[in-house]
Amino acid sequence: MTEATGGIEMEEDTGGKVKKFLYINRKAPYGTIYALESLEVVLISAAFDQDVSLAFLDDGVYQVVKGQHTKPIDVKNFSPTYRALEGYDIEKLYVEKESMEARGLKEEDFIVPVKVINTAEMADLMQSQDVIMSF
Amino acid sequence: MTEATGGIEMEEDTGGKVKKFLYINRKAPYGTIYALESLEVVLISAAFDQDVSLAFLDDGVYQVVKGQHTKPIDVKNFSPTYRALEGYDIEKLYVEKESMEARGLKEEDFIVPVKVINTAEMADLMQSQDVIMSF
Amino acid sequence: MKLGILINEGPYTHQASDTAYLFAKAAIEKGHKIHRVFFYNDGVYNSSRLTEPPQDDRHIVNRWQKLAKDHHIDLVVCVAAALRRGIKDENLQEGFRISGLGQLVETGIQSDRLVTFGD
Amino acid sequence: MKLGILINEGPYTHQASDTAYLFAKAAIEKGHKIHRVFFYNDGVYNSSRLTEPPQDDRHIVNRWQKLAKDHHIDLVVCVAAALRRGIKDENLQEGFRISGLGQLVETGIQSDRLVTFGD
Amino acid sequence: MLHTVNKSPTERNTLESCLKHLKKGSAVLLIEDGVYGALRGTSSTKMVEQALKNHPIYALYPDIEARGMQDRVIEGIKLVDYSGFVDLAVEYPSIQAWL
Amino acid sequence: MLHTVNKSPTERNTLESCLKHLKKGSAVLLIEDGVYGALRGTSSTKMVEQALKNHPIYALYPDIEARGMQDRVIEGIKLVDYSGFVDLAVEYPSIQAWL
Repeated sequence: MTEATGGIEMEEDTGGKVKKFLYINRKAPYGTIYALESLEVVLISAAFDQDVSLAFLDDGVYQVVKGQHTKPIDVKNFSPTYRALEGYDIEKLYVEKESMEARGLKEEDFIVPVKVINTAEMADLMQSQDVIMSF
Repeated sequence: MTEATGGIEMEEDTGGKVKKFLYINRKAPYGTIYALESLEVVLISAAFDQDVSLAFLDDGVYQVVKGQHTKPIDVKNFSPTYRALEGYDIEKLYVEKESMEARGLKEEDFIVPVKVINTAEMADLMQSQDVIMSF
Repeated sequence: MKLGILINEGPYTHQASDTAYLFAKAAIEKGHKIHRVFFYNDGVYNSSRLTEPPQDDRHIVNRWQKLAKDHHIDLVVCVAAALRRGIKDENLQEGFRISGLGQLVETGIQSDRLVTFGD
Repeated sequence: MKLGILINEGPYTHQASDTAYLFAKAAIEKGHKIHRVFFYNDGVYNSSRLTEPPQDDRHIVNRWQKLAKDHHIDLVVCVAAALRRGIKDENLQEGFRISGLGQLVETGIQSDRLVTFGD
Repeated sequence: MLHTVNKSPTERNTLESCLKHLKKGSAVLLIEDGVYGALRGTSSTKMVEQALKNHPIYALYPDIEARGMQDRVIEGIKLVDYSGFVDLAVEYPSIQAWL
Repeated sequence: MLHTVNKSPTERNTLESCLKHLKKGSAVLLIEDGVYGALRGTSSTKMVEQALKNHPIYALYPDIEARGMQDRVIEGIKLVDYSGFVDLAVEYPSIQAWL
């Protein structure tokens, strides 16, 4: 048993399959832990050489807003980790345009490069996946 | 340490004070435990001779709908307990009219006699309390 | 078909674990195979051997334990989620095992379907 | 002023316990008295001595324990809520005590204000 | 694909968001508190009836019974038990839980 | 009395319901994810600005900073820290958490 987010058991036979994994993020950060624990799964998934995408819609778009400063609530700021995803070859981050606009956000407000897509395109993205994870 | 909802320690000095307690119920039953655990507090509070009221608004109105039949989900049906409240001298149950109507419910759909009040009256009720409990 | 299950909420508080259990039981009855149940987020609380519901209530932890034993289901509790919530080998019910998050990704890869139950 | 606090959610999963702690600390600094913190619903998980967060994270359980010790706060965990969630004397952190729901009602009666933190 | 929704539409935006993301051939299954979305005469009925024109919508009957809503289900919504839930999960190539 | 709201108005109906129940002399304090209700340019801004005409609305600044929303707060909303939260709880004779 390994500590923390480790415990990756690469020796397990995954049969060389490559599946399309989509991580759906619909919840705001900090009020609940879902955003953080979703990100922890995404990081682990990098080791499995799957085709990984992240979708941010509804309040999930708040997860990737820049300028987060969590010291006053004494909680760890995990938003810089989204910038580290590129180093794990996880580069497909999608933000839903309608969700972003309903919250007064613009593309330049995000901490990491994202592709802004509309609701119809988000539906296409969901439809094209093999495994959809939500927390 | 006593089992279950017991553990009432009546020997504690409550100074003979009588306060107005309002229990706010805004959540539907069964999807989460809040409705049940709120009811457990209400039952205990009966032993303290306080002035107790229950408010059902938003999805909380679903808690007191009759015809609940929980065997198929293998969860205990606690709705008959609302009928037992009268025996504990807890008789002030208020349902918000607007919440009821938005859910297509009528006064005769409830398992227990309730007083149907409108939003303004509900606001008055809240304003007139000493202690407001919500779960 | 080979099914994987992900449970993200604790017992009694949310219906997620109840629904997942009844789904799993129905799937087994229809001849499907439950590959693994992965407990994440507050789902890790489903594995506590100290759980003691009222006598007239279902025992969610022991129900999973029995189903897993009868049908060879792998019950995996996420170590990272478990540690920050006070679930360790010390209070882990027999029949569950603590392991890494990689087991969840692996379940997604190996299963024909991953069915998620949460809040 | 004499304040009572009710916490309905578990540590880390919801912000409720964090906000309650920072509120309590601020209240004490201003000279108010925290009469009691009552842990109900998933709030009972805040009392597990097995809790082990990542090293760079706050330790919510031990933080309550220390605040209570330093300022004589009564930390009460609801027995009914605790039993169905696997919290018993066996895994209860020192400084917390398990008692009945009556203690919550009593807190409402005795405190000048009851401040609730939940989901 | 199959979408599952387990939240009440009068409490959260989950069902509304789900319905906006339905593609041709997708279905919705309402479970747990999500079954309140299957009811006649509520403030969300119209939205659900509109979606029903283009997509099959299922509701988990055990959850409807538990909540005492047996006589209130919108016509056209198909009722399933846990076994029917399994069939749907198998029938559709992927499944998304709207949490 | 003081009402606290800790849920985002774009996810749940909590803030909307709270604002409908405000009486003269009542105040609202937005905390945790509730602070998203304090922002300009969102789909709920208008509702909040309307309430602000008749009631003081406060927001917990540490929660606003945590979420990176420092520059987006509606004019007229008063920012408080935990100490200010305590003062509000003391100032008003009762407090209701909209859970």
